[in-house]
Amino acid sequence: MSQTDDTQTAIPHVDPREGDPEVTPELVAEHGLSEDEYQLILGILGRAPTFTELGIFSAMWSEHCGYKNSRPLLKQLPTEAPWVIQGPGENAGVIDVGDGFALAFKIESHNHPSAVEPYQGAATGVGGILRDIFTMGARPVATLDSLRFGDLDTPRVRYLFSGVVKGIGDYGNCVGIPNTGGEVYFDRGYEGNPIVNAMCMGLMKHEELITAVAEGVGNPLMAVGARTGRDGIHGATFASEELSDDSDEADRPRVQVGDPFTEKLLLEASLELINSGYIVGIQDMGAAGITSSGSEMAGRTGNGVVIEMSAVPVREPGMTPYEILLSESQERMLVCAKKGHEDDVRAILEKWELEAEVVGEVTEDGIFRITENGVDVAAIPALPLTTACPTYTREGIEAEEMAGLRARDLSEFDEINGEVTETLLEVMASPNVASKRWVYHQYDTTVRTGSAIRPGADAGVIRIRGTRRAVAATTDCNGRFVYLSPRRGAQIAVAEAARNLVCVGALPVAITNNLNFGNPEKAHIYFQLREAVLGMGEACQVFETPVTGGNVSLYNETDGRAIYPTPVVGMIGIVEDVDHLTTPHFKAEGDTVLLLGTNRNELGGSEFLYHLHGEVAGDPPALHLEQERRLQQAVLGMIQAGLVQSAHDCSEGGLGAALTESCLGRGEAPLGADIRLEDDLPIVPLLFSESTARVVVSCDPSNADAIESMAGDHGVPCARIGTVTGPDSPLSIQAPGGSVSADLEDLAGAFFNSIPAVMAS
Amino acid sequence: MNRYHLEVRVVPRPGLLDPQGKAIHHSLHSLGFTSVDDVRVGRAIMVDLDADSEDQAREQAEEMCRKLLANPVTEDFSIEFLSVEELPARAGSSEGGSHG
Amino acid sequence: MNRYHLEVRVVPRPGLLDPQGKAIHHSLHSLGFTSVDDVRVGRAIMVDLDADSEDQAREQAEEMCRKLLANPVTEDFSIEFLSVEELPARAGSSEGGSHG
Amino acid sequence: MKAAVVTFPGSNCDYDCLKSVEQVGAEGVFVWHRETDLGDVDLVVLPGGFSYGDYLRPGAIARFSPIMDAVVDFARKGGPVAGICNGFQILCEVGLLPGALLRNESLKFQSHDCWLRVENPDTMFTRQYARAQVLRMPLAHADGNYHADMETLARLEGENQIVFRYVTRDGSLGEGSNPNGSAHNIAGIVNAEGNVLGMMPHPDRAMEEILGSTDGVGLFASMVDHLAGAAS
Ligand SMILES: Nc1ncnc2c1ncn2[C@@H]1O[C@H](COP(=O)(O)OP(=O)(O)O)[C@@H](O)[C@H]1O
Ligand SMILES: [Mg+2]
Repeated sequence: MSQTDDTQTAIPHVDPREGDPEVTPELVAEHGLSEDEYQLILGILGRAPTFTELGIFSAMWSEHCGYKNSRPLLKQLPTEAPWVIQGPGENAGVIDVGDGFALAFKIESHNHPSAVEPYQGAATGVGGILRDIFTMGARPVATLDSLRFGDLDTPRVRYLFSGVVKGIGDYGNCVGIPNTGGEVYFDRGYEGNPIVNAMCMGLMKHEELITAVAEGVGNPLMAVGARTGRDGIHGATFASEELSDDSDEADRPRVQVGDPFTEKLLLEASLELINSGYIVGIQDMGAAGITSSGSEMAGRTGNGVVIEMSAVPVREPGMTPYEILLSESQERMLVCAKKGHEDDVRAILEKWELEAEVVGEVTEDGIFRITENGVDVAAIPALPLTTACPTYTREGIEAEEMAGLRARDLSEFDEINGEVTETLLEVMASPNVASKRWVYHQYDTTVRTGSAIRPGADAGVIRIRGTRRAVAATTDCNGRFVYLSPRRGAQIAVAEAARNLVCVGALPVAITNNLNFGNPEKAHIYFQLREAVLGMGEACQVFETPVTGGNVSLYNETDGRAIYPTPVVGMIGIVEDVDHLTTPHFKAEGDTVLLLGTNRNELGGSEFLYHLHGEVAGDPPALHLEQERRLQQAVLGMIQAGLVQSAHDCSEGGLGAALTESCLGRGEAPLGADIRLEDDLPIVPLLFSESTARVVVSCDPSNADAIESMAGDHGVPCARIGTVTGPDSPLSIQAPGGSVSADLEDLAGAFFNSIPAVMAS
Repeated sequence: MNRYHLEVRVVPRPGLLDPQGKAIHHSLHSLGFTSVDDVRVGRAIMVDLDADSEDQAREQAEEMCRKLLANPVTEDFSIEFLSVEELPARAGSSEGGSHG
Repeated sequence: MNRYHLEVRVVPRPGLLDPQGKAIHHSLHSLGFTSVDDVRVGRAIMVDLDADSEDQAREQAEEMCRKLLANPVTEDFSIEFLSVEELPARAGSSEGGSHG
Repeated sequence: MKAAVVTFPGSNCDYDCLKSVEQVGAEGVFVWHRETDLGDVDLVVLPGGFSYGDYLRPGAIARFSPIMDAVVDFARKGGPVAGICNGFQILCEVGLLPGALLRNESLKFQSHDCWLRVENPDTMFTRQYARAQVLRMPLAHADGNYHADMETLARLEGENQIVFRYVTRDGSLGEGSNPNGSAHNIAGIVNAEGNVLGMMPHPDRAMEEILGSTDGVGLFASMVDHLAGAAS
C-alpha cells in the first residue's frame, strides 16, 4: 500500500483528449463546481484537469456522492453499539441479529428521477438499493418504500402516485423480493416534488460479509452485468439540482431504464461469486457509475486503479471516456477479482447469462487512472478524489413565520357542530389515514415465504428460517411535524418507528435514514437540516438505535418551493421468538382494551387539521424521550410475557384512528368495541390529537391486572378503556366531551375504499 | 363523416434500454433466427376514430398521443392509417371530433 | 443481401376481451375524445432482419411469429415492411437467413 | 422419492417449492433450465416467478429452454408435472395445458390471499382434499386471467379438468369471488390425462401457520401420496 503523500508528488501529466471541449470557467460552472472547489482541484492535480477529469470531479464532489453540506452534520449521529458490525461508509450498514446471522440494510432516494419519469425512476431506485445489499454478501429478504406526493386531487399527482407504485412493484416483484412495509403521505407540501425512498434489508451468515475494496496490486477489475449506455449521464449531479418547470424536457436523455430480469440474474450471480472466494471486492456502479465505484474501491485501501475504456462493454458505439465514466446504466457491478481467477468469474457470470470483462487492475500508486487505448485520459489521486471533497457548514436561521405558525391557537377546533361519528369517518377516509392496501396489493408480499407479518400492521416482519428469530422493519416520518419543529419532528420520527417495532414484538436495534430536504444554501433550509439531524441523533441515543448508514437528498425544490423537511427513519428491530409476534387487530369478543400513555390536547400538525381545515399549524405534540422509552419497554415486556392479544400505536388520526384500525384489522373479521374514556378533554383533541407515547392493547380479561401492574412498574399510565365486542356491534366511544357510534361497515368503507375510489376516478 | 381505422405505434426512444427487445432478440437467435439484427418492442394501439377528414383524424390522434397514449419522456409515436369507411351522415356527428 | 426494417404487429384476437384497450378507450372519452369508437392494444415488435429478398424476409418473420412472437390461442399477427437498405455483400451472408 | 424443481432464469419461487416438497417427505433437487435431462425424478414442479422477466408473454421464452423437451417427454409418459403461477403460464405456452393466461382484468399486479374451492378431489394433486373444501392461499401475479375458447371450456367443465375455482371466503361463486377475470373462475386445471396441473395461486406459500395458512400442504402431500401408492 502506498502513502498518498508520495503519490501527491507523482501526478502524471495528461494531454487533453482529441475532440473533448476545452475546460473553461463556464464549463467548470456548468459542472456545478465553485471557484474554490476548482482551485482545490488544481492543487490536488498540480495542473488543470482534462474534460474527463472535470466530469469525474464534478460527479464525485456532487452533493450526492460528496455529502458537501451534510457530512459535518452527519458526524454528530451515534453510530456505535456492540451489535453493529458495519457502520456508515460502506454500501450498507450491517448488524448482528443473533444465531450467527447478520442483517445488511439501507435506504436510498430516487426523488428527482421519479419526478421526471415516475415508473422508471422508482423502479431503478429499487434496483439500486437491492444491489447495495447483495454486494455486501447478503440475500435481500425484504424491501420497504417511503413515499410522499402532493394532494391526490390532481391528475398529475395521481399519475405520479400510480406510476411510482407500479414501478416499485414491477421491479421488486420480478426480482422476487417481498415488500414488507412503508408509508405514503399526501400533502400539498410535496406538490411537484415527490419523495421516493426505497429501503432493503438482506440476511447473511456473519462469514459471508464482504466489502467494496480494490485490494491486492495486480488484481483484475471486472465490469459485470449489463452493458454501459448513455443513460443518466450526470445523474449524480442532476440529483443535486433543483427541479424547474422545464425539467421534463431537459432531463429526457438522462432517464434510466431498469431491467429487473437482469438484476435477478446479477443477484444470484453475485452471491455465487462472493461464496466462490474468487473475488476480493464488489461494488454497484450506482450514482456516477464506474467513476464512483472505481475510485471508492481504490480509495478505501489507499491503492490505485487503472481502467481501460475500450475494454468496457458498451451498448452504443462511439461513447467517449467521459460518457462511459459517468454513465448510470443500471444492473452493473465492478468486481475486484483474484488474479488468475478471471475465467472462474466469467464462468459463473456465463451460467447466469451475464457478461464479465476485465477492464483494469489494482495498482500501487494510489492513482485513479483512466486510459483509452492505452493513452491516459485521466489520472487523479484516488484518496483526495473520494475524501477531499470540501464540506460546508452553513449558517442556519429559522424562517420568521415559523414561530407564529407554532403559536397558532387551535382551540377554535376543539368542538364540532355536528356528529362526531361523521368526523371520525372523514378522518378515516383521509388518504393519509386510510388503508394503503391499494399500494401494497400491487407488491408481492409473500414470495420466498419469509413474511411473518405483511404490510398492514405497525411493522413488517421477516422470519429467519431455522431459528426462532425474526427481523422487523418500519419506515416513519411525519414531515409536517418536522416542518413545524424540525428537532422535535425528527425525534418523533425515531420514536414512532421504535413504537411501531415494539408493537409487533420487536426490540429496536438500529436505523438507516434518508434526509430529504430543500436547498441547504438557504439559511432556513439549512436550519431545518441541522436541527433535524440533531433531533434524530438525540432520539437514537435514548432508544439505543445507532445510525448505520443512510442517504441524503437535498435541493428537493420546485420553482423555489422546498418540500417539508423529511428525514425518513428506517428502523430495524429483532424479534427474539416468533411466538411474540403481535398485530394491531382485536382478536376476541370480550377481551379487555387498555390504553397505555396519556391523551393530551395537542392538535398541532395533525391530520385532522389538514384534512378537515386545510391547515398545517400549531405546535407538534410534545415528546418526552424517557417517557416514550419507558412506554416502549413496558409494551415489549407485556408482549414477551404473552399478556397481550393485540397492540397498536397511535399516530396519524390519533386515538380515534388507532381504535378504528384495531377494530377493522385487515377487513376480514372486524370486531366492534365498547370504549369509555374518562379524560375531560374536548372530543376533537381527545380523538384526533397525535400525541406521542401511546399504545392501545387488548388482552384476555384475566391478564388485565398483570398488564396494569407491569405498566406501573415502568411508571407508565395505563387505563382500562373498554372491551372488544362482536362482529355486528359498532365501535362505540363514550367520553365526557362527546360520543361516537360507528358501524363497522361504514368505518371499513371509509378506511378501505377511499384511495381506490380516488384512483379509479 | 368517416370512420378511420388507424394504428398508433408507440416505441421506446432511441438510446433508451429496451430490456424486452433485448430478451426477444436473444431468444430469436437461440431459436436459429440468426439473421435478426435488432428488436425493439413497443405498443400497437389500434384506434377506430370518426372524423370529417384524414387531417382532422390525424390531428386528433396526435393529441391523444401527447395527452395519453405515449410517454413523452421515454417513447416516440407514429400514426398510420390502415383503412377508412364512410359513415351515413347523422345529426351532430360533426361534433364527433370535438374535445376539450 | 438487404436489411429489412419491419413491424410485427401482434393484436388480441377479435372477440377476445381486451381490458387494456377498454381502459384506454374509457380514458380517451373522459379526456374529451368522444369520436373514438374502439381501441385495441397489441404489441408493435420492430425487427431489423437481413435477407436476400422481401419474400425471404417475410417468410422468416412469419415463422418467428408462429414460433414465438404471437400466441395462437389469443393473438393474431401481421407483418409490415417499413424500409430496406442494401448491405455490402459479405462472405456467408447468404446463410444469414438460415435457421433450424 | 425425488422431486425436480426446474429453475429458469428469473424463477423466484424455486426455493419455496423445494422447501414444500421436502416438507412432505420428498427429496427435492433443483434442475437448471439448461439441462436436457431431468434425471431419475418421480415428479416435476415448474415454480413461479418471472422467467425471462415475463418479457413478450409470461412463459413464452422459457418454454424453449433446453430442459422443456425433457419435461414434455416426462409428462407425455404420465409423470406428474405441477406448474404454479409462472409454471402454469409456461405449461400453457408449451401446450401441455390448454388455454392462456391474460393480463388481470384490473390491469394490475395483484398480491393478496384468495380462496379456492376444490372442484375435483380425485386427481393425484388433490386426493388429500375434500370436494368443495375451501382453501386459503396467497396469489401474486399480473397475468392470471385464464382464457380458452368455448369448446375448450366446455371440455374442461365436462371432463372435470377444472380442479380449483376462485370463490369467496364462504365458498360461493358470488360477487367479488373472481380476483382476476378468469373464465369460469378457473384457478387451476389438469390436462385430460390428469397428470399435468397448472394453478395460479401459491400452495408453496401456504405451508406453515406462521405464513397464515397451511392449506397448500395437501397439494404436495397428495402428489407424494399418489406416487407412494403407485410404487407399492
Ligand atoms: N408505500 C407502502 N408500501 C408498503 N406498505 C405500506 C406503504 N404505505 C403504508 N404501508 C403499510 O400500511 C400500514 C399502515 O401504514 P402507516 O399508517 O404508515 O402505519 P404507521 O402509522 O403505523 O406507521 C403499515 O403496515 C405500512 O407498512
Ligand atoms: Mg403505527
